[in-house]
Amino acid sequence: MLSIQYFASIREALDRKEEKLELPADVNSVQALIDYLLSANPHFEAVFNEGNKTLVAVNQTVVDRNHPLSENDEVAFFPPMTGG
Amino acid sequence: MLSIQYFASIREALDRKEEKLELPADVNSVQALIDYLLSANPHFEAVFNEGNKTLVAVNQTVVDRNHPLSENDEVAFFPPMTGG
Amino acid sequence: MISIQSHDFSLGDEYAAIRSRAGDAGAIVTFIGLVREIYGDECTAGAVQSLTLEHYPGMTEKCLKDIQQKAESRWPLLATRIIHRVGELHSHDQIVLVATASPHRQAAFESAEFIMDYLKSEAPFWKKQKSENESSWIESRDTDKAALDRWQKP
Amino acid sequence: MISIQSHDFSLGDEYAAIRSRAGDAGAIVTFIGLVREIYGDECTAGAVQSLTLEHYPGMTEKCLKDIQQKAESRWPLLATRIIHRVGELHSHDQIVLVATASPHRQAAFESAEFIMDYLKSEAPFWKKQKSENESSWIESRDTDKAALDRWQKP
Repeated sequence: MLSIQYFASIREALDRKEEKLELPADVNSVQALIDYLLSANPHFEAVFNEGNKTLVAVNQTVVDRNHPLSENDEVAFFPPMTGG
Repeated sequence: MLSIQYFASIREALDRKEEKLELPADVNSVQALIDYLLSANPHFEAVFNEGNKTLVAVNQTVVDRNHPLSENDEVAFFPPMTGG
Repeated sequence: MISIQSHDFSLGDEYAAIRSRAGDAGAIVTFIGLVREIYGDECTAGAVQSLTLEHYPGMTEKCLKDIQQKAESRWPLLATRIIHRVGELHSHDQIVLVATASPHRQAAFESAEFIMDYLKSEAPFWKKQKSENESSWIESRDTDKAALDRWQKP
Repeated sequence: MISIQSHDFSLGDEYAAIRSRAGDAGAIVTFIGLVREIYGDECTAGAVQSLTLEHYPGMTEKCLKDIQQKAESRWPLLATRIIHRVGELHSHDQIVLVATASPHRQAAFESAEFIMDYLKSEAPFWKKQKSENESSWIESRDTDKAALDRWQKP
Protein backbone atom coordinates (compact mmCIF):
# COMPACT_ATOMS: atom_id res chain seq x y z
CA MET A 1 0.00 0.00 0.00
CA LEU A 2 1.47 3.34 -1.10
CA SER A 3 0.94 6.28 1.25
CA ILE A 4 0.67 9.78 -0.23
CA GLN A 5 0.75 13.02 1.77
CA TYR A 6 0.06 16.57 0.59
CA PHE A 7 1.30 19.73 2.29
CA ALA A 8 0.68 23.47 2.40
CA SER A 9 -0.77 25.07 -0.77
CA ILE A 10 -1.01 21.66 -2.46
CA ARG A 11 -2.96 20.18 0.43
CA GLU A 12 -5.34 23.12 0.16
CA ALA A 13 -5.60 23.05 -3.65
CA LEU A 14 -6.46 19.34 -3.65
CA ASP A 15 -8.44 19.53 -0.43
CA ARG A 16 -6.81 16.37 0.81
CA LYS A 17 -4.13 15.65 3.39
CA GLU A 18 -3.28 12.05 2.68
CA GLU A 19 -4.42 8.92 0.95
CA LYS A 20 -3.52 5.25 0.65
CA LEU A 21 -3.22 3.69 -2.76
CA GLU A 22 -2.85 0.16 -4.03
CA LEU A 23 -0.08 0.65 -6.58
CA PRO A 24 -1.00 -0.56 -10.12
CA ALA A 25 1.74 -2.78 -11.57
CA ASP A 26 2.84 -0.29 -14.24
CA VAL A 27 3.18 2.63 -11.77
CA ASN A 28 6.86 2.15 -10.96
CA SER A 29 8.18 5.71 -10.84
CA VAL A 30 7.21 9.10 -9.46
CA GLN A 31 6.34 10.29 -12.98
CA ALA A 32 4.13 7.24 -13.53
CA LEU A 33 2.36 7.98 -10.24
CA ILE A 34 1.79 11.60 -11.28
CA ASP A 35 0.37 10.43 -14.64
CA TYR A 36 -1.86 7.99 -12.81
CA LEU A 37 -3.13 10.66 -10.38
CA LEU A 38 -3.74 13.08 -13.28
CA SER A 39 -5.79 10.50 -15.18
CA ALA A 40 -7.91 9.88 -12.08
CA ASN A 41 -8.43 13.52 -11.17
CA PRO A 42 -8.01 16.50 -13.56
CA HIS A 43 -7.69 18.80 -10.54
CA PHE A 44 -4.13 17.58 -10.19
CA GLU A 45 -3.18 19.37 -13.42
CA ALA A 46 -2.80 22.70 -11.60
CA VAL A 47 -0.51 21.11 -9.04
CA PHE A 48 1.77 19.28 -11.42
CA ASN A 49 2.26 21.78 -14.23
CA GLU A 50 5.80 23.07 -14.49
CA GLY A 51 5.14 26.59 -13.25
CA ASN A 52 4.01 25.20 -9.94
CA LYS A 53 7.45 23.88 -8.95
CA THR A 54 5.86 21.08 -6.92
CA LEU A 55 8.43 18.96 -5.12
CA VAL A 56 8.15 15.29 -4.36
CA ALA A 57 9.70 13.27 -1.54
CA VAL A 58 9.89 9.51 -1.41
CA ASN A 59 10.46 8.09 2.07
CA GLN A 60 11.14 11.61 3.36
CA THR A 61 13.88 12.46 0.86
CA VAL A 62 13.33 14.90 -2.01
CA VAL A 63 13.79 13.08 -5.33
CA ASP A 64 13.29 13.83 -9.01
CA ARG A 65 10.41 12.47 -11.05
CA ASN A 66 12.40 9.55 -12.46
CA HIS A 67 12.78 8.08 -9.00
CA PRO A 68 11.49 4.47 -8.81
CA LEU A 69 8.54 3.61 -6.55
CA SER A 70 7.95 0.47 -4.50
CA GLU A 71 4.66 -0.58 -3.04
CA ASN A 72 5.21 0.48 0.58
CA ASP A 73 6.81 3.83 -0.15
CA GLU A 74 5.80 7.05 1.59
CA VAL A 75 5.31 9.73 -1.07
CA ALA A 76 4.73 13.42 -0.37
CA PHE A 77 3.96 16.37 -2.64
CA PHE A 78 4.63 19.93 -1.49
CA PRO A 79 5.64 23.40 -2.70
CA PRO A 80 9.20 24.76 -2.26
CA MET A 81 10.02 25.07 1.44
CA THR A 82 9.86 28.39 3.29
CA GLY A 83 11.27 27.59 6.72
CA GLY A 84 13.51 29.55 9.01
CA MET B 1 52.54 69.87 26.82
CA LEU B 2 52.59 66.57 24.89
CA SER B 3 51.11 63.57 26.67
CA ILE B 4 52.50 60.11 25.91
CA GLN B 5 50.94 56.82 26.98
CA TYR B 6 52.34 53.31 26.74
CA PHE B 7 50.28 50.11 26.73
CA ALA B 8 50.63 46.37 27.22
CA SER B 9 54.03 44.82 26.38
CA ILE B 10 55.47 48.27 25.62
CA ARG B 11 54.35 49.65 28.97
CA GLU B 12 56.07 46.69 30.62
CA ALA B 13 59.25 46.88 28.49
CA LEU B 14 59.71 50.57 29.25
CA ASP B 15 58.36 50.28 32.79
CA ARG B 16 56.35 53.44 32.32
CA LYS B 17 52.66 54.12 31.79
CA GLU B 18 52.63 57.75 30.75
CA GLU B 19 54.68 60.91 30.68
CA LYS B 20 54.30 64.59 29.87
CA LEU B 21 56.80 66.22 27.58
CA GLU B 22 57.53 69.80 26.58
CA LEU B 23 57.85 69.38 22.83
CA PRO B 24 61.19 70.65 21.42
CA ALA B 25 60.64 72.94 18.43
CA ASP B 26 62.09 70.52 15.88
CA VAL B 27 59.97 67.56 17.04
CA ASN B 28 57.08 68.06 14.65
CA SER B 29 56.25 64.52 13.57
CA VAL B 30 55.80 61.07 15.10
CA GLN B 31 59.11 59.95 13.62
CA ALA B 32 60.85 63.00 15.09
CA LEU B 33 59.35 62.16 18.50
CA ILE B 34 60.58 58.57 18.22
CA ASP B 35 64.09 59.79 17.33
CA TYR B 36 63.96 62.18 20.28
CA LEU B 37 62.86 59.44 22.68
CA LEU B 38 65.56 57.09 21.37
CA SER B 39 68.29 59.69 21.88
CA ALA B 40 67.10 60.25 25.46
CA ASN B 41 66.75 56.56 26.35
CA PRO B 42 68.44 53.66 24.50
CA HIS B 43 65.87 51.28 26.02
CA PHE B 44 63.41 52.51 23.44
CA GLU B 45 65.41 50.82 20.69
CA ALA B 46 63.79 47.44 21.44
CA VAL B 47 60.34 48.98 21.22
CA PHE B 48 60.81 50.88 17.99
CA ASN B 49 62.75 48.46 15.86
CA GLU B 50 60.85 47.22 12.86
CA GLY B 51 60.31 43.66 14.06
CA ASN B 52 58.34 44.98 17.00
CA LYS B 53 55.44 46.29 14.91
CA THR B 54 54.79 49.02 17.46
CA LEU B 55 51.76 51.12 16.57
CA VAL B 56 51.27 54.78 17.33
CA ALA B 57 48.06 56.72 17.89
CA VAL B 58 47.79 60.49 17.91
CA ASN B 59 44.69 61.84 19.62
CA GLN B 60 43.30 58.29 19.79
CA THR B 61 43.61 57.51 16.08
CA VAL B 62 46.25 55.14 14.69
CA VAL B 63 48.57 57.05 12.34
CA ASP B 64 51.79 56.39 10.47
CA ARG B 65 55.16 57.76 11.52
CA ASN B 66 55.00 60.73 9.15
CA HIS B 67 52.01 62.13 11.01
CA PRO B 68 52.59 65.73 12.24
CA LEU B 69 52.59 66.52 15.96
CA SER B 70 51.29 69.59 17.76
CA GLU B 71 52.14 70.58 21.29
CA ASN B 72 48.95 69.42 23.03
CA ASP B 73 48.59 66.11 21.25
CA GLU B 74 47.89 62.84 23.04
CA VAL B 75 50.33 60.24 21.73
CA ALA B 76 50.18 56.51 22.52
CA PHE B 77 52.50 53.62 21.70
CA PHE B 78 51.23 50.05 21.79
CA PRO B 79 51.64 46.61 20.17
CA PRO B 80 49.11 45.28 17.60
CA MET B 81 45.70 44.88 19.20
CA THR B 82 44.37 41.52 20.38
CA GLY B 83 40.80 42.22 21.38
CA GLY B 84 37.63 40.22 20.95
CA MET C 1 20.10 18.87 19.76
CA ILE C 2 16.96 19.50 17.74
CA SER C 3 13.42 20.51 18.72
CA ILE C 4 10.31 21.14 16.67
CA GLN C 5 7.74 22.67 18.96
CA SER C 6 4.76 25.00 19.09
CA HIS C 7 5.77 26.66 22.37
CA ASP C 8 8.22 29.52 22.69
CA PHE C 9 11.85 29.22 23.79
CA SER C 10 14.21 31.23 25.99
CA LEU C 11 17.51 32.28 24.44
CA GLY C 12 19.00 32.74 27.91
CA ASP C 13 18.18 29.15 28.89
CA GLU C 14 19.32 27.70 25.57
CA TYR C 15 22.57 29.63 25.70
CA ALA C 16 23.29 28.43 29.24
CA ALA C 17 22.68 24.84 28.09
CA ILE C 18 24.88 25.01 24.98
CA ARG C 19 27.61 26.83 26.90
CA SER C 20 27.75 24.08 29.51
CA ARG C 21 27.75 21.37 26.81
CA ALA C 22 30.38 23.08 24.67
CA GLY C 23 33.47 22.43 26.79
CA ASP C 24 36.39 24.62 25.71
CA ALA C 25 34.48 26.82 23.26
CA GLY C 26 35.96 30.16 22.26
CA ALA C 27 32.92 31.33 20.31
CA ILE C 28 29.17 30.84 20.49
CA VAL C 29 26.93 32.28 17.77
CA THR C 30 23.16 32.38 18.08
CA PHE C 31 20.63 33.30 15.41
CA ILE C 32 17.01 34.08 16.24
CA GLY C 33 14.43 34.50 13.50
CA LEU C 34 11.40 36.65 14.36
CA VAL C 35 8.00 37.22 12.75
CA ARG C 36 8.03 40.57 10.98
CA GLU C 37 5.02 42.87 10.74
CA ILE C 38 5.25 42.78 6.98
CA TYR C 39 6.37 39.39 5.78
CA GLY C 40 7.44 37.80 2.53
CA ASP C 41 6.69 39.98 -0.47
CA GLU C 42 6.84 43.48 0.95
CA CYS C 43 4.74 44.87 -1.91
CA THR C 44 1.54 43.20 -0.78
CA ALA C 45 -0.07 45.78 1.43
CA GLY C 46 -1.45 45.21 4.90
CA ALA C 47 0.27 44.20 8.07
CA VAL C 48 0.39 40.50 8.83
CA GLN C 49 -2.09 39.38 11.50
CA SER C 50 -0.59 35.96 11.95
CA LEU C 51 1.82 33.48 10.45
CA THR C 52 1.05 29.77 10.48
CA LEU C 53 3.89 27.30 10.14
CA GLU C 54 3.11 23.86 8.75
CA HIS C 55 5.69 21.08 8.57
CA TYR C 56 6.09 17.45 7.52
CA PRO C 57 6.49 15.48 10.76
CA GLY C 58 9.14 12.84 10.41
CA MET C 59 10.85 14.35 7.41
CA THR C 60 11.48 17.59 9.32
CA GLU C 61 13.42 15.81 12.07
CA LYS C 62 15.32 13.80 9.43
CA CYS C 63 16.29 16.98 7.53
CA LEU C 64 17.36 18.86 10.64
CA LYS C 65 19.55 15.98 11.81
CA ASP C 66 21.04 15.84 8.34
CA ILE C 67 21.71 19.60 8.31
CA GLN C 68 23.32 19.39 11.74
CA GLN C 69 25.57 16.50 10.69
CA LYS C 70 26.61 18.32 7.52
CA ALA C 71 27.63 21.33 9.62
CA GLU C 72 29.50 19.17 12.13
CA SER C 73 31.47 17.44 9.40
CA ARG C 74 32.42 20.77 7.84
CA TRP C 75 33.39 22.87 10.87
CA PRO C 76 35.00 22.03 14.24
CA LEU C 77 31.81 22.34 16.31
CA LEU C 78 31.56 21.55 20.01
CA ALA C 79 27.77 21.81 20.23
CA THR C 80 24.82 22.86 18.09
CA ARG C 81 21.20 23.62 18.89
CA ILE C 82 18.24 24.01 16.53
CA ILE C 83 14.71 24.94 17.60
CA HIS C 84 12.00 25.54 15.00
CA ARG C 85 8.49 26.49 16.02
CA VAL C 86 5.34 25.39 14.19
CA GLY C 87 1.71 26.47 14.45
CA GLU C 88 0.27 29.97 14.65
CA LEU C 89 2.63 32.84 15.44
CA HIS C 90 2.26 36.62 15.61
CA SER C 91 4.35 39.74 14.98
CA HIS C 92 7.64 39.77 16.89
CA ASP C 93 7.28 36.13 17.97
CA GLN C 94 10.40 34.00 17.84
CA ILE C 95 10.31 31.42 15.01
CA VAL C 96 13.68 29.76 14.97
CA LEU C 97 16.87 29.45 16.99
CA VAL C 98 20.20 28.20 15.71
CA ALA C 99 23.20 28.16 18.04
CA THR C 100 26.69 26.87 17.33
CA ALA C 101 29.73 26.59 19.60
CA SER C 102 33.26 26.24 18.27
CA PRO C 103 36.85 26.88 19.31
CA HIS C 104 37.00 29.57 16.61
CA ARG C 105 34.74 32.48 15.75
CA GLN C 106 34.68 32.05 11.98
CA ALA C 107 33.57 28.42 12.28
CA ALA C 108 30.80 29.42 14.69
CA PHE C 109 29.58 32.20 12.38
CA GLU C 110 29.76 30.19 9.16
CA SER C 111 28.12 27.07 10.54
CA ALA C 112 25.18 29.03 12.01
CA GLU C 113 24.67 30.79 8.68
CA PHE C 114 24.97 27.50 6.81
CA ILE C 115 22.34 25.83 9.01
CA MET C 116 19.98 28.79 8.55
CA ASP C 117 20.42 28.72 4.77
CA TYR C 118 19.53 25.03 4.75
CA LEU C 119 16.53 25.58 7.03
CA LYS C 120 15.18 28.22 4.65
CA SER C 121 15.22 26.04 1.53
CA GLU C 122 15.68 22.37 2.42
CA ALA C 123 13.68 21.65 5.55
CA PRO C 124 9.96 20.91 5.01
CA PHE C 125 8.40 23.99 6.60
CA TRP C 126 5.81 26.22 4.94
CA LYS C 127 4.55 29.60 6.07
CA LYS C 128 1.08 30.99 5.53
CA GLN C 129 0.39 34.61 6.35
CA LYS C 130 -2.95 36.04 7.30
CA SER C 131 -3.54 39.75 6.70
CA GLU C 132 -6.70 41.73 7.35
CA ASN C 133 -8.17 40.84 3.98
CA GLU C 134 -6.58 37.65 2.84
CA SER C 135 -4.42 34.70 3.67
CA SER C 136 -1.70 33.40 1.38
CA TRP C 137 1.19 31.00 1.36
CA ILE C 138 4.58 32.71 1.39
CA GLU C 139 6.53 31.87 -1.74
CA SER C 140 10.08 30.65 -1.67
CA ARG C 141 12.61 33.25 -2.72
CA ASP C 142 15.41 32.95 -5.23
CA THR C 143 17.70 34.80 -2.82
CA ASP C 144 17.27 31.96 -0.31
CA LYS C 145 18.16 29.41 -2.96
CA ALA C 146 21.20 31.50 -3.93
CA ALA C 147 22.24 31.76 -0.28
CA LEU C 148 22.20 27.98 -0.10
CA ASP C 149 24.05 27.49 -3.38
CA ARG C 150 27.12 29.39 -2.24
CA TRP C 151 27.95 26.57 0.22
CA GLN C 152 28.22 24.12 -2.68
CA LYS C 153 31.18 25.92 -4.22
CA PRO C 154 34.43 23.96 -4.01
CA MET D 1 24.97 50.74 22.60
CA ILE D 2 28.50 50.12 23.83
CA SER D 3 29.91 49.04 27.20
CA ILE D 4 33.44 48.43 28.39
CA GLN D 5 33.24 46.82 31.79
CA SER D 6 34.99 44.48 34.18
CA HIS D 7 31.78 42.74 35.36
CA ASP D 8 30.07 39.89 33.54
CA PHE D 9 26.96 40.21 31.36
CA SER D 10 23.80 38.17 30.81
CA LEU D 11 23.02 37.19 27.22
CA GLY D 12 19.37 36.68 28.14
CA ASP D 13 19.06 40.23 29.48
CA GLU D 14 20.98 41.77 26.58
CA TYR D 15 18.91 39.87 24.04
CA ALA D 16 15.65 41.01 25.67
CA ALA D 17 16.88 44.61 25.53
CA ILE D 18 17.99 44.55 21.89
CA ARG D 19 14.83 42.71 20.87
CA SER D 20 12.65 45.41 22.41
CA ARG D 21 14.76 48.17 20.84
CA ALA D 22 14.85 46.55 17.39
CA GLY D 23 11.27 47.17 16.26
CA ASP D 24 10.38 45.04 13.25
CA ALA D 25 13.50 42.87 13.20
CA GLY D 26 13.43 39.57 11.36
CA ALA D 27 16.84 38.41 12.53
CA ILE D 28 19.00 38.85 15.61
CA VAL D 29 22.53 37.44 15.68
CA THR D 30 24.59 37.29 18.85
CA PHE D 31 28.26 36.42 19.19
CA ILE D 32 29.84 35.58 22.54
CA GLY D 33 33.59 35.19 22.90
CA LEU D 34 34.79 33.00 25.76
CA VAL D 35 38.15 32.44 27.45
CA ARG D 36 39.57 29.14 26.27
CA GLU D 37 41.61 26.81 28.43
CA ILE D 38 44.45 27.01 25.95
CA TYR D 39 44.67 30.44 24.41
CA GLY D 40 46.56 32.11 21.60
CA ASP D 41 49.39 29.96 20.32
CA GLU D 42 48.20 26.44 21.00
CA CYS D 43 51.76 25.08 20.88
CA THR D 44 52.81 26.70 24.13
CA ALA D 45 52.07 24.06 26.69
CA GLY D 46 50.18 24.54 29.92
CA ALA D 47 46.61 25.51 30.58
CA VAL D 48 45.92 29.19 31.01
CA GLN D 49 45.32 30.21 34.63
CA SER D 50 44.00 33.63 33.78
CA LEU D 51 43.71 36.18 31.01
CA THR D 52 44.11 39.87 31.74
CA LEU D 53 42.61 42.38 29.33
CA GLU D 54 44.13 45.84 29.16
CA HIS D 55 42.67 48.65 27.08
CA TYR D 56 43.20 52.32 26.21
CA PRO D 57 40.36 54.19 27.92
CA GLY D 58 38.96 56.88 25.66
CA MET D 59 40.32 55.45 22.43
CA THR D 60 38.47 52.17 23.05
CA GLU D 61 35.08 53.90 23.25
CA LYS D 62 35.96 55.99 20.16
CA CYS D 63 36.93 52.87 18.17
CA LEU D 64 33.85 50.93 19.19
CA LYS D 65 31.54 53.80 18.22
CA ASP D 66 33.37 54.04 14.93
CA ILE D 67 33.04 50.29 14.29
CA GLN D 68 29.34 50.44 15.14
CA GLN D 69 28.76 53.37 12.77
CA LYS D 70 30.67 51.63 9.98
CA ALA D 71 28.41 48.59 10.37
CA GLU D 72 25.25 50.72 10.50
CA SER D 73 26.18 52.52 7.30
CA ARG D 74 26.87 49.25 5.52
CA TRP D 75 23.91 47.09 6.56
CA PRO D 76 20.27 47.86 7.40
CA LEU D 77 20.59 47.48 11.17
CA LEU D 78 17.80 48.18 13.65
CA ALA D 79 19.95 47.88 16.78
CA THR D 80 23.46 46.84 17.76
CA ARG D 81 25.07 46.02 21.10
CA ILE D 82 28.73 45.65 21.97
CA ILE D 83 30.07 44.66 25.41
CA HIS D 84 33.78 44.09 25.94
CA ARG D 85 35.14 43.08 29.30
CA VAL D 86 38.49 44.20 30.71
CA GLY D 87 40.52 43.08 33.72
CA GLU D 88 41.28 39.56 34.90
CA LEU D 89 39.25 36.70 33.45
CA HIS D 90 39.41 32.91 33.76
CA SER D 91 38.65 29.83 31.64
CA HIS D 92 35.12 29.79 30.23
CA ASP D 93 34.45 33.40 31.25
CA GLN D 94 32.62 35.57 28.76
CA ILE D 95 34.90 38.20 27.15
CA VAL D 96 32.83 39.89 24.50
CA LEU D 97 29.27 40.18 23.21
CA VAL D 98 28.23 41.50 19.83
CA ALA D 99 24.54 41.52 18.89
CA THR D 100 22.95 42.86 15.72
CA ALA D 101 19.30 43.12 14.72
CA SER D 102 18.19 43.55 11.12
CA PRO D 103 15.17 42.92 8.92
CA HIS D 104 17.24 40.29 7.08
CA ARG D 105 19.34 37.39 8.28
CA GLN D 106 22.34 37.90 6.02
CA ALA D 107 22.76 41.52 7.17
CA ALA D 108 22.55 40.42 10.81
CA PHE D 109 25.16 37.69 10.28
CA GLU D 110 27.56 39.76 8.21
CA SER D 111 27.45 42.85 10.44
CA ALA D 112 28.10 40.82 13.60
CA GLU D 113 31.06 39.12 11.92
CA PHE D 114 32.32 42.47 10.62
CA ILE D 115 32.19 44.06 14.09
CA MET D 116 34.02 41.08 15.60
CA ASP D 117 36.74 41.24 12.94
CA TYR D 118 37.26 44.91 13.73
CA LEU D 119 37.30 44.29 17.47
CA LYS D 120 40.04 41.70 17.02
CA SER D 121 42.45 43.94 15.12
CA GLU D 122 41.42 47.60 15.41
CA ALA D 123 40.16 48.23 18.91
CA PRO D 124 42.86 48.94 21.53
CA PHE D 125 42.60 45.82 23.67
CA TRP D 126 45.52 43.61 24.65
CA LYS D 127 45.45 40.18 26.25
CA LYS D 128 48.02 38.77 28.63
CA GLN D 129 47.83 35.14 29.62
CA LYS D 130 49.14 33.66 32.81
CA SER D 131 50.00 29.95 32.83
CA GLU D 132 51.43 27.92 35.68
CA ASN D 133 54.99 28.87 34.82
CA GLU D 134 54.88 32.12 32.93
CA SER D 135 52.88 35.06 31.78
CA SER D 136 53.01 36.44 28.25
CA TRP D 137 51.24 38.89 25.99
CA ILE D 138 49.17 37.20 23.30
CA GLU D 139 50.42 38.12 19.85
CA SER D 140 48.17 39.38 17.12
CA ARG D 141 47.50 36.81 14.42
CA ASP D 142 47.78 37.20 10.68
CA THR D 143 44.49 35.31 10.31
CA ASP D 144 42.72 38.08 12.24
CA LYS D 145 44.25 40.71 9.97
CA ALA D 146 43.19 38.67 6.94
CA ALA D 147 39.66 38.33 8.34
CA LEU D 148 39.49 42.10 8.56
CA ASP D 149 40.95 42.68 5.10
CA ARG D 150 38.17 40.79 3.35
CA TRP D 151 35.69 43.57 4.26
CA GLN D 152 37.79 46.08 2.31
CA LYS D 153 37.21 44.32 -1.00
CA PRO D 154 35.02 46.31 -3.39
